[in-house]
Amino acid sequence: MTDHTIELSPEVALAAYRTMRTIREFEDRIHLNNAKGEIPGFIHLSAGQEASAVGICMHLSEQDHIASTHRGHGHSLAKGCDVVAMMDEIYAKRSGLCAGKGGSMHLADLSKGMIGANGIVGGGVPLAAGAALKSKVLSSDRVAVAFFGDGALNEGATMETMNLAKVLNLPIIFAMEDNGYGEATPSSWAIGGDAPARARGFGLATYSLDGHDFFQMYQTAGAVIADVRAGQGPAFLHINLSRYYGHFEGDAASYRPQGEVDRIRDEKDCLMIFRHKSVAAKLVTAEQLDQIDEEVIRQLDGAVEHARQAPLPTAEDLLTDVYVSY
Amino acid sequence: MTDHTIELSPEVALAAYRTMRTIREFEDRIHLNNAKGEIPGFIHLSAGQEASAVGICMHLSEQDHIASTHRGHGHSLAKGCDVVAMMDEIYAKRSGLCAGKGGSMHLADLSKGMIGANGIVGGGVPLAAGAALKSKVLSSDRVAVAFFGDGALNEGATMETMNLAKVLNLPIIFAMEDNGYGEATPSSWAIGGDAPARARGFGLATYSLDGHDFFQMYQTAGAVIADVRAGQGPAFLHINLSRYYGHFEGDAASYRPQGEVDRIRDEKDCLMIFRHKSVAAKLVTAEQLDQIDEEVIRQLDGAVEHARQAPLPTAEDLLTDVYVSY
Amino acid sequence: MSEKSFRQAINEALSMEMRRDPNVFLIGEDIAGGTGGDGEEDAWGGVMGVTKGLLGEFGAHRVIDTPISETAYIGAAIGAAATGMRPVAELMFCDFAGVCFDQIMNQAAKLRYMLGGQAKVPLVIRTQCGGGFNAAAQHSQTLHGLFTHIPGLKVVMPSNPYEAKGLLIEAIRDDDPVMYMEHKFMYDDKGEAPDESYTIPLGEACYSRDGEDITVCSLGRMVNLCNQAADELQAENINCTVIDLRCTSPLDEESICESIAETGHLVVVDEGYPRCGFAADIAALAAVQAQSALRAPVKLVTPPHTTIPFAPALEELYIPSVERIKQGIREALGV
Amino acid sequence: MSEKSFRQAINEALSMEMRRDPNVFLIGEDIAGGTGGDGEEDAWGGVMGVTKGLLGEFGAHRVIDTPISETAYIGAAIGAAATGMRPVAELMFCDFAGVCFDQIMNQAAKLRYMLGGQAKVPLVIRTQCGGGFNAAAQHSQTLHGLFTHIPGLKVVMPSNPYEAKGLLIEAIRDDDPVMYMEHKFMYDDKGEAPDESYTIPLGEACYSRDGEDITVCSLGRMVNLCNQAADELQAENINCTVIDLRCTSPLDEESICESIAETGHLVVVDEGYPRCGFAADIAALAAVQAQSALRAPVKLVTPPHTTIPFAPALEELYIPSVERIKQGIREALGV
Ligand SMILES: Cc1ncc(C[n+]2csc(CCOP(=O)(O)OP(=O)(O)O)c2C)c(N)n1
Ligand SMILES: Cc1ncc(C[n+]2csc(CCOP(=O)(O)OP(=O)(O)O)c2C)c(N)n1
Ligand SMILES: [Mg+2]
Ligand SMILES: [Mg+2]
Repeated sequence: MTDHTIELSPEVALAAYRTMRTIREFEDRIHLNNAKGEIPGFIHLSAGQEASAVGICMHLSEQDHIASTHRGHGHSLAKGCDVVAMMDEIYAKRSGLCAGKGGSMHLADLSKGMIGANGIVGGGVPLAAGAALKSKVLSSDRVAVAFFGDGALNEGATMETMNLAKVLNLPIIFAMEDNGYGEATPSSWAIGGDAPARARGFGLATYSLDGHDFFQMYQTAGAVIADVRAGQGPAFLHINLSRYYGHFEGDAASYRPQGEVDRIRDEKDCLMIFRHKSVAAKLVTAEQLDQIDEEVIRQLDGAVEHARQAPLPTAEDLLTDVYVSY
Repeated sequence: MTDHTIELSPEVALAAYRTMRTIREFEDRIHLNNAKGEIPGFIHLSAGQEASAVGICMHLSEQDHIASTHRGHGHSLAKGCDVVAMMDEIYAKRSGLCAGKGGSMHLADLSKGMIGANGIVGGGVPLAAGAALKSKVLSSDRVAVAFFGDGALNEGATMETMNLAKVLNLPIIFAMEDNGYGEATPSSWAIGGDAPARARGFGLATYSLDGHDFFQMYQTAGAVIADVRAGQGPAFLHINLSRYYGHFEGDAASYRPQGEVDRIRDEKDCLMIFRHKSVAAKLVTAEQLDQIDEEVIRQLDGAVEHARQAPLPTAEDLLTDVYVSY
Repeated sequence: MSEKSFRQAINEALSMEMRRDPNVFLIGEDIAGGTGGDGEEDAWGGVMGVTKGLLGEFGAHRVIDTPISETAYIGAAIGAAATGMRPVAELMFCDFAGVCFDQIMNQAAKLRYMLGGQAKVPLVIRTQCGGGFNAAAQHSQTLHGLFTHIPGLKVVMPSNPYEAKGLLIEAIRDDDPVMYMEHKFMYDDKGEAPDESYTIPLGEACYSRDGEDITVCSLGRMVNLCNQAADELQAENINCTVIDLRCTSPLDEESICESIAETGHLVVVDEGYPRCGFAADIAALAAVQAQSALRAPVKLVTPPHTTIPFAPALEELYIPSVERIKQGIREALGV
Repeated sequence: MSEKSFRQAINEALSMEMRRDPNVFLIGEDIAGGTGGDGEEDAWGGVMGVTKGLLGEFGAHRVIDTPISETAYIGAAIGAAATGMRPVAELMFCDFAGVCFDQIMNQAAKLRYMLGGQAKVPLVIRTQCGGGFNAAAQHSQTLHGLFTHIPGLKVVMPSNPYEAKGLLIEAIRDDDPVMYMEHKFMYDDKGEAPDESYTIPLGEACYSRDGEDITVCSLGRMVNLCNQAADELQAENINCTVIDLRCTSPLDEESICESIAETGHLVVVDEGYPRCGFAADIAALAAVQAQSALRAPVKLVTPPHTTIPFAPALEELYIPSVERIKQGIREALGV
């Protein structure tokens, strides 16, 4: 494996670390505060998966679109959604990113090119193809990324879209985040054949990536996105990574072998690997990273406090925004 | 390519020819009589594709199941459905195979293991998996065959089922009949990657076949079905063949290059190839085949006449068989 | 103004809007037909020839054939709409809503609300409905009831070429997702319609005929049968108001209730399934908002709670006919 | 007889029928949970723990986990049913009907009719419905309206553990496809139910309470809210008949109409969408079959024609509450 560390500027590296760290802190807070009963609804945390979201989204502008999944906090943050507005949303407040109407599973900010988390497995994949289709119809150089999980690979929506994208030569990247499980079911069991072979069977340019390593993610995603942007057709990234918490908050994850998560946290944590590699390569200093850690903690303190205090939606809100006009 | 002719007994060969010839005559009659305005509804003819249906179904018993498509006459006949009852059905008569309620697109005879033609592209594929699932749950050695077209390969239903079958190790054969077109659209364009690669991507044992050649179809299908029956897991057949008539009756098929069908009829017709090979190998005589031709013509004369005379469904029939009990 | 077929009216609406707005594009299966092949291009223009000729004028970038993958391309149309385009997707038969219903029900319809009003989804899904072609259970349904059920969708069903053109142009310009349902039996129907562009607002019914004895509500192809029934009933001294609702959602509740207030009698004629269907929806409206005006039970003329049969002999009995409509009106009036 | 939770009642029905009939099997996503992995087997027993323990007794051949492919495994269940099995498929949330609606609407529901009565499809699809968990727009729907619309389907919605067990056993033995809808808010509800096997016929409503002033119809979780409302309204001297319909299809029209004949007033309470929904269906029944008995407008207590919001503050307003039901009853009575 080549060393990807060196091709990055310190500024980019620090920005990447900050976003990854923000996601981690965001998820950890929600985990804690959900346990305290502060947070309503179904919550799926992406802690552990940060390097994928950030390594990909750093190559996108606000005019490039992504579609996400039920596990969408990390993608949203990586695509530039506002931390405070996101927290407000998850706390079901009127000032939330979606005015309190969507919650964790429907986070979105179209002005940032984030089409949405999605409660339907595979449901966001065709939507991302739609953004790519826009780019094709208007002959622009915008690209779209469809994030989805290993479980979602087996949904018709995902597979149909892989084919459609190939046939129409859409500028889309299929970013399959294989965290080893779809709910309680291992991806190694649920995927017939294997994911890269399947993607290649659709004629997609296919890459396998270690999603624990930001530098590999960043470098490869950058090259792939540049190809797709240049009109070379859709691509597929098979990203191996790990989730730390249960499938949803409340899941004891007893279907995982004992110690699995601890081992991954110890050996493969993406923040830890980032720190080791970037400091060892003298790209950044440990102090710089420590400082970011502290800033992020303060930022999240503020976001949680804001979310707690923010006003609730009101009765009128119930009926608005079903239609533009009716 | 090995010569498959010799491994067949004359009895089997004659039976195969009779069924293929019956399908052809059946389709030609419907083509003619539909043009005369005798036949209601949407009609899709499979003339040209006979060798696939027969080469596969000859290896199945009545306890093995098949599911078919909108283009289902050939599969139905090959699976043992009654010619007269089928014709009655297509003529919308009460004595029809489905009491006049289904028509060409919904032909079925469960007592023969024929689950049904289907008006929904890809819709029958999961149903065939259901028959295979029954076999698995009951630990029997029954198999199921899902017939579907090249167009149907791109439906989520088909692809999900390919994966499910692999994961659950279902005794099912995916028989993809690639006649080059899904409606007006070439399969070479509509399938990203190619069909065998896609099937292999799901981990399916995959075979490419020339569906114009009965002997190849018969031999390979026999071996594959035996494997599946023995519990070796699902298989995929990519069958290249040709349809002679339009997508539906009424389609002028101007999307096909001029002369394409004539060339295929002249060079690759499955009945013609059968005759050449089987007579050349002295498996059967030309006279035997001629006699079958005549018998089939008489049989179809009778079937059409029966269908013309048969009584219509009556008002009470409208409301029956929605439910078993209600 | 000139005589046009229903098919032509739709084709005109599409081409006019495509000329006017570069963000409008078409996507569907064989809406050109022949893409990627060696034969004729634009060989079909859709299975009913409705989009024929548009490929020539607008090119393959805006008249987009797809593989047979409704979830993917309807979903892509939704995504394109949410990011600023105005796609018109063709779902060949509304029966195929089954294979892409998640995208219609859970994505297109809900996106705006879930996103707290950030998104709009200016998408039109053109789709065929209706029986009469002996196309059997999976190609003959009229599923406006399903679509009307889902908050977030608008549902349009024109009854003639004039409405077809004006409602489609309006639907394309509308900022919400619209299910636009074309009755497959009507494509060759002729009628007068302006040659220039015009719109008919969504949610405004039209009084197709005025009469003081009874209110007959319907939409789409059934309106024409209702008018014929009303014609014939004049000989029996029965004078009907026939309301062409044009849209099921938004629904012109006011016109319905006003008319009931005048006539005191309501018949609803609809080709959809009866249970939790559109006819029941209108009957419920009457029971809730106009009960005091009703002088007799509401009468629904719909198919039975039955799958659609293939045989012409049965399908004729299945679909509401002029005769059954007349009978329904007589029963509602107790004559 | 013993006290059971709603969850237990369902689990018992499943295990009893599986013991009784080797053709009964279960299929769905994580209905065991952990299949093919290195951790605990049967780790979930379904996302709500309803099928927990069945893997142990019946084995992986009859408690079948699947990939996330609803069309494939629901379709496979249909195919298995058509060829002689009695599958019980779990569709985790009824909202996911969108991704497999073709198999439900065009295959399961229509197979028997299209095949002229040759086939039967003795399939049960167990699925969760309902709000109250702040699970937002795509995990909170109550889509019995959609299913009721489709001829060929039966639709069951139990309101307590006793009904849950008896109706599920009946549904499994029934020869038609049944949508069995479990309200996700009720799994921990407790109630008395026999320990042995018993059945409750489909299509028979039950009078949950008798009162002469007004008929209140509902089913599923809403029945309990209606009863509470009725309790509280006694203090205002309002006596309600509360009808627990149990099934939407077949529907016990007779009980509804009889009760309306006695009370002259109808309120329908339902958690589904209002347009072309189940409440409208019952109101239509009243307008068509019981209009002369109605002494006042029918009142529907349903959510608004609106996508389901996430925020608890909004969802509380969205779902019919005891307060809104009481208000609806008062309005229907003009008090
Ligand atoms: C169509 C559909 N089926 C099932 C579910 C329930 N569900 C939610 S998340 C999930 C697992 C998804 O697995 P994967 O795609 O690997 O994503 P991950 O949760 O691992 O991020 C399932 C089955 C759903 N939301 N939508
Ligand atoms: C879900 C669905 N989409 C579209 C159609 C319309 N349709 C009927 S047949 C057909 C083409 C199918 O092509 P293929 O699978 O190659 O089968 P062939 O007609 O060539 O036998 C299409 C698009 C349909 N019946 N169902
Ligand atoms: Mg996963
Ligand atoms: Mg084909």
